[in-house]
Amino acid sequence: MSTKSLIYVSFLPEIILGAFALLIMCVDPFLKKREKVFSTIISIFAIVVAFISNLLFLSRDASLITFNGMIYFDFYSNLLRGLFLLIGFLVSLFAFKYIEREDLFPGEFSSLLLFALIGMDLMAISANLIMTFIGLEILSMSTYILAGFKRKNLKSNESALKYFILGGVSSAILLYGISFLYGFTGTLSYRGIANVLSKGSGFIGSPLLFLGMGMILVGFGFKIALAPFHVWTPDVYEGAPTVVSGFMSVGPKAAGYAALLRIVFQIFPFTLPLWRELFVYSAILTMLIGNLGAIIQKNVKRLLGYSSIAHAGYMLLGIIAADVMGMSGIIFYLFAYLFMNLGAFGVISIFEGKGEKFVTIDDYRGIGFKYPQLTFPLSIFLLSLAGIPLTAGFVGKFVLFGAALMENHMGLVLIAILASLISVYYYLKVIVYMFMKSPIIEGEEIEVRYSGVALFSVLVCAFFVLYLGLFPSYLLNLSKEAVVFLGI
Amino acid sequence: MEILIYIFAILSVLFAINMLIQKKMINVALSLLGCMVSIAVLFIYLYATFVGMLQLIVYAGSVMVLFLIIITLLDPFGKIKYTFTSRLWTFFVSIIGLIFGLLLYVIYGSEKKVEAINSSHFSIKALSDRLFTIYLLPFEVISILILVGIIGSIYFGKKNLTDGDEDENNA
Amino acid sequence: MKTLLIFIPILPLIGFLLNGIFGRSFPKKLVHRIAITTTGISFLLAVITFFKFLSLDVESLVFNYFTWIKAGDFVANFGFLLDPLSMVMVLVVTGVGFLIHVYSIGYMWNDIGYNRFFAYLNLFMFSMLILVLANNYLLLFVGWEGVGLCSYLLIGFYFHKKSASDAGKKAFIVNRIGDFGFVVGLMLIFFTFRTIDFEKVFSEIVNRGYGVEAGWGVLTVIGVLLFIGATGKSAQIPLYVWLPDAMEGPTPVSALIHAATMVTAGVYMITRSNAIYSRAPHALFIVGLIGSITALFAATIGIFQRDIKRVLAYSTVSQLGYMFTALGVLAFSAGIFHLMTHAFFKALLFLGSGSVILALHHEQDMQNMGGLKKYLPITCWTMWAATLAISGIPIFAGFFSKDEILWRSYSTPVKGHMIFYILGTVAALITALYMFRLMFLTFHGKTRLPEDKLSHVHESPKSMTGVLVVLAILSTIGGFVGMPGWTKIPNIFENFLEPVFKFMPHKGIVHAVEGHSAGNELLVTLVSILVAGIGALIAYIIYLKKEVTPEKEENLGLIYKLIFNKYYVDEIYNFLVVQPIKWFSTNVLWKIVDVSIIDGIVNGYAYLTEGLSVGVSKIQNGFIRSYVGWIALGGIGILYYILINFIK
Amino acid sequence: MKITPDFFIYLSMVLFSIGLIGVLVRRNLIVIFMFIELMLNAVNLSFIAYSYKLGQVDGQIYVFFVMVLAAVEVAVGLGLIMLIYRNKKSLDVDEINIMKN
Repeated sequence: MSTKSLIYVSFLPEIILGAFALLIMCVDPFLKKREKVFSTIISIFAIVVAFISNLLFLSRDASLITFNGMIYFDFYSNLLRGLFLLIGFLVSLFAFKYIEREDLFPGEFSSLLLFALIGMDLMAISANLIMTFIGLEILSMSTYILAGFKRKNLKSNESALKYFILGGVSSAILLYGISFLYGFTGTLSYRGIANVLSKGSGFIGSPLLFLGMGMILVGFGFKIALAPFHVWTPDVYEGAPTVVSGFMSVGPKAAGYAALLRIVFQIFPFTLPLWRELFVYSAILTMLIGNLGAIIQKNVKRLLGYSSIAHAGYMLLGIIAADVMGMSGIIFYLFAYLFMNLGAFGVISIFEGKGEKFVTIDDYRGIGFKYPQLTFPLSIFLLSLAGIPLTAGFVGKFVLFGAALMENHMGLVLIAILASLISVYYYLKVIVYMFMKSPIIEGEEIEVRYSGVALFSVLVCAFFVLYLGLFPSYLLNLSKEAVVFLGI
Repeated sequence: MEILIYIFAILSVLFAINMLIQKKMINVALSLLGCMVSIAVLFIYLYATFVGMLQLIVYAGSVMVLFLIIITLLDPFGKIKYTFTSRLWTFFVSIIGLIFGLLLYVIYGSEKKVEAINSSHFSIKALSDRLFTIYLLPFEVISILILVGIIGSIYFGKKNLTDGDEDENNA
Repeated sequence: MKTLLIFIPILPLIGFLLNGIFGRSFPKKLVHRIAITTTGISFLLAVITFFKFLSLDVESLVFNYFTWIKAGDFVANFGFLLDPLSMVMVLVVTGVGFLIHVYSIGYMWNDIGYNRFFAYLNLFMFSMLILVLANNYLLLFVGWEGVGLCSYLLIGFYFHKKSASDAGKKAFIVNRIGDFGFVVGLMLIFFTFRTIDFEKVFSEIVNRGYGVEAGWGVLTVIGVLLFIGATGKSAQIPLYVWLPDAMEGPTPVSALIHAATMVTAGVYMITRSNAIYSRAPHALFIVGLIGSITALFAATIGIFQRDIKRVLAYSTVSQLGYMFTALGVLAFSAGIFHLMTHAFFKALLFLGSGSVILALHHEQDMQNMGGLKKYLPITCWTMWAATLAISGIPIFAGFFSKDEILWRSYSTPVKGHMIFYILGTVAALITALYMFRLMFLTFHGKTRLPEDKLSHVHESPKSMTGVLVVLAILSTIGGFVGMPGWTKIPNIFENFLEPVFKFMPHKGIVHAVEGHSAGNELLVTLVSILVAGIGALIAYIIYLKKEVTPEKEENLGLIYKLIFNKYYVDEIYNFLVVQPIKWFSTNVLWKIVDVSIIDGIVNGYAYLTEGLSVGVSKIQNGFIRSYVGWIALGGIGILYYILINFIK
Repeated sequence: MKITPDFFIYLSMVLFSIGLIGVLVRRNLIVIFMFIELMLNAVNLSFIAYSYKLGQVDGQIYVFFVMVLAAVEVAVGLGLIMLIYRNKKSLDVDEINIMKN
């Protein structure tokens, strides 16, 4: 392959996504109300095509930097891109019926989703901080709009506003950090910064560098909801349209981790001890706050919001371990989390009914055996989130905790185990309500309407949760191959 | 010349502080405008002529106009509430102090050396050379951000709030 | 054989899936046919495997089905370990499980959650079989969590009862504490040995030359941590509180899960880890001490309970204590032996009590029973077999296993073995006392049931009594596989289990008994028989001769009334011994220690976490500006942390 | 005598801190957005000052991107504010507080 074509190949999935997003924007205004579904179909098609192109042009053994040093073309990019596309695919499937039920606009939704995917991709593949930042902003901006997608709904408005203001502040802090880093090294390309840092021996004590690093940590900590930058999570998840909450809980988090891994290991491998110490404290806080906060929640979406904070904390253990096992554990966990959390949000989006009426745990009383095709998968998702064996969540947690343990973080692992044991309580509570409580007024269980597409995607998620729980080796191997490119 | 820059620097801070204490939205907006213009002057002094101009056009021109439109649309002269209690004040002043002290320390400790400045490094030609070679991809990609912004502002700003009714050309 | 073995757990899983997903639309007959066929075939397969295993004449077989997790240098296989220990466990689980499935047809017939019940029961079988067949700690943990999960589901089965869901919650919280210990122990094993395969861990211990640890070495810590897990699952002090409450579940569940199988998981796990425990005397001492104290403590609480199932529940806790006592004196095979016989007679006792409860239309208070022998003859006589077995009356199964434990704790020279022996013997007396009390109050004497109710009492259906009879036969003859040493008949059971203990450092201790004379052993046996006889006699005098009913027990005036009676000796005895014990049992042990202190601690944990939860959610006050403040403060905190620690 | 770049960085710090404090203390939504703009402006100043100090033009290009971001943020943000004002008839950020705990 010539260099020139390589440049485009490395960026092909994003080009495809962008082109189809534009196509949707052009086509959508001319569609009649009941033909609007067509936009969603286009977006699903776009994601599938992008996925195929990603598969066709894999870079399994070479790490190239293309586009004048802006983009990494390596297996890590490929794998993470695959993850993001999978997220987009499942979200679109869930959104299919949801948008129709809530009377929203499929055209805007699909194109924003595609743009958000582009932003996520950029975060994972970029080789330059400014590029990463642009990716982050594209993702954030699309998510702000998606969070406020139900325009008449006050909760949705509030959710978007909270996310927007806090996101604006945190990205200003992130940018300020980037500017310090620029001032210190004179470049923003990952490799360039790493070179400068590896040359200068006196950099370790340099305040400017650490200031920049700290501020970058704030920015990414906000995106992946690490304590103490997690405060927005429960409110925003509760208010946003359910499908969007599902997307927010997996998408930006995965992208944030993808970028953070690159940043930590490709820019700052020399300052790992510092990162590690900060991460240890943050991980402890994150896991405890997430799990403790979830215990008394009544709203299922809010509960999952808190739980997503906790999961961000578990994944941090992989970075703290900073070895192949920990890194591949993070990527594995991102996949596992994608299926279990998105699946859970998917089922919630089905159960809540028009106008998101049924979202408290009490509404789940006694529906267990009435809709086994939905409650069984939901139970699987929740058990997996709780880390019960034979599910993907268990394997992921085990690998992450094991990796941290191997690197002698005994106390941290103890806290992590304790936190995840606490978490079983509130996940199981939902299951208990479904299977073991009768509705407050007899016969008042919620009536559920769902489409075949939604059921299909729920079952797909459930299948993968179990599959990854039983046969995780293949994905773990892939993740290992991918993280090798981070130069651990 | 340098005196002028110092004056503008002080002006920008004064405008910023004024933003904190003004009671009317319109006054806050005007202070922001003043602050931005002062900063633009500083940009030009630092050989960032192009960016300084952009600052004037993009910020002072369009962004501020947007703000002003919104303010006039909503409640232009109504007074807005503060939550300045003495406790809050101490809290924020201490935050200011903390940030400031830290940054002061950091910058003070950093290298003082300034590269030999050659103003030709900062020419518009040099800038566009880099922008359209190395930074071509970000330059292209940021258009997506603008696109997202357009979709967002139209979507939120659309008058018709009855979501999903028969209004067909409302993308 | 490899494929044969995998089907043993898979079949119940299939049953669960069928009944769980489609059960609502199935007719009742189909539901139980599915459940029973799957478990029945699984039992048959277990028997076939057993004979094949015997014919192969090997110590153990490992079947790896596939590589489960492989990350870094960590490998966990999905594999089964077939050795005498897991063989015994599989037979007990599938056998007793099958019988209880059959029994449940009759017992649960009129229950609305029929399919749900069988689905859970099958899921439980699956998890338990995974637990006992696993060839590594991680897979064992899979089963461990699985049985716990089914247990909560089944305790809270009658969910419209508040007490039932509370009990489920309590079981859950308590087991979390235990699991914490277990998981940390597991992590520590992984950390120390870089593997979690049983055989690899144990041979690593041997290869690295770990000797018997004098102080608190790594093996001791692992041992203690795993034991914390075991106390949770096997209901030992202080984590036993959930078990008596677990009686809120349907009776067959109490029989299967809370008596015969799941609660023995801890015993199994420690026996499996014998290579670790035999090198960790401190851990072993803790196991034995907790076990023997639990045996006595729970038995004492059991004396004056009025609810028939609660008596049996405390009795289970007490008998589990015996098993741990056995482990504590390195008599692993005796522990497993008692586990097996206990599975027979305790399942029988629970199922028998279930039969009584069903006959009396869900009456569990023994105050309202008595004289039921006439109406429930099969139930009565089968339960007598179990009672004699649990009390340790010769020729019944429990006699051999309990006697073995007492003899070992008398003779094995490990730390504290005499304490264990004395506690165990006293507990044996009390065991006989409360069991005979239960029988007398339920089946003998004058009936305290009103006439109109009495006319409705009739024996349970054939499917239930049949199971009772089978279990009664097992409880009677089940002990002959492990004859005591003085009879000079080889102990088949112990010889069979021998290969399991090949990683122990000192083969000698297991056979330390041989150092003692057969006469000593006979003496210990006689003492335990005598003790059981005394217990039975006391029960006979008080409850049959004097016709003391639970209500009278409650009545303080009882003492004065009895003083005017003619049996002075009895009265003085009653006054000096029975009443203080009763007072101690109900007021101190049950009301203060059990209900207040231990329950209080458990509830305290719950309150603490909820309190913390409220605290955490206070941060989330909904104000955007305060959120910005948190982010700013967090950022400043990070920057200052860096400044202080990293900038020279 | 040229002014040293460090002076501008101090200045940017001051502006950034004022921006952050503005977000914290002001209750009007539009004003809060203005303060976010102020923070971004401070970042720009810092970029330019460093670009001057390093003798590189790259810093100015970054500023260019930041400006686009700022403009987009204002556009979307003001749209959102309009929406909220229409739904809620209020611009007070402390009244936007349905979801908590």
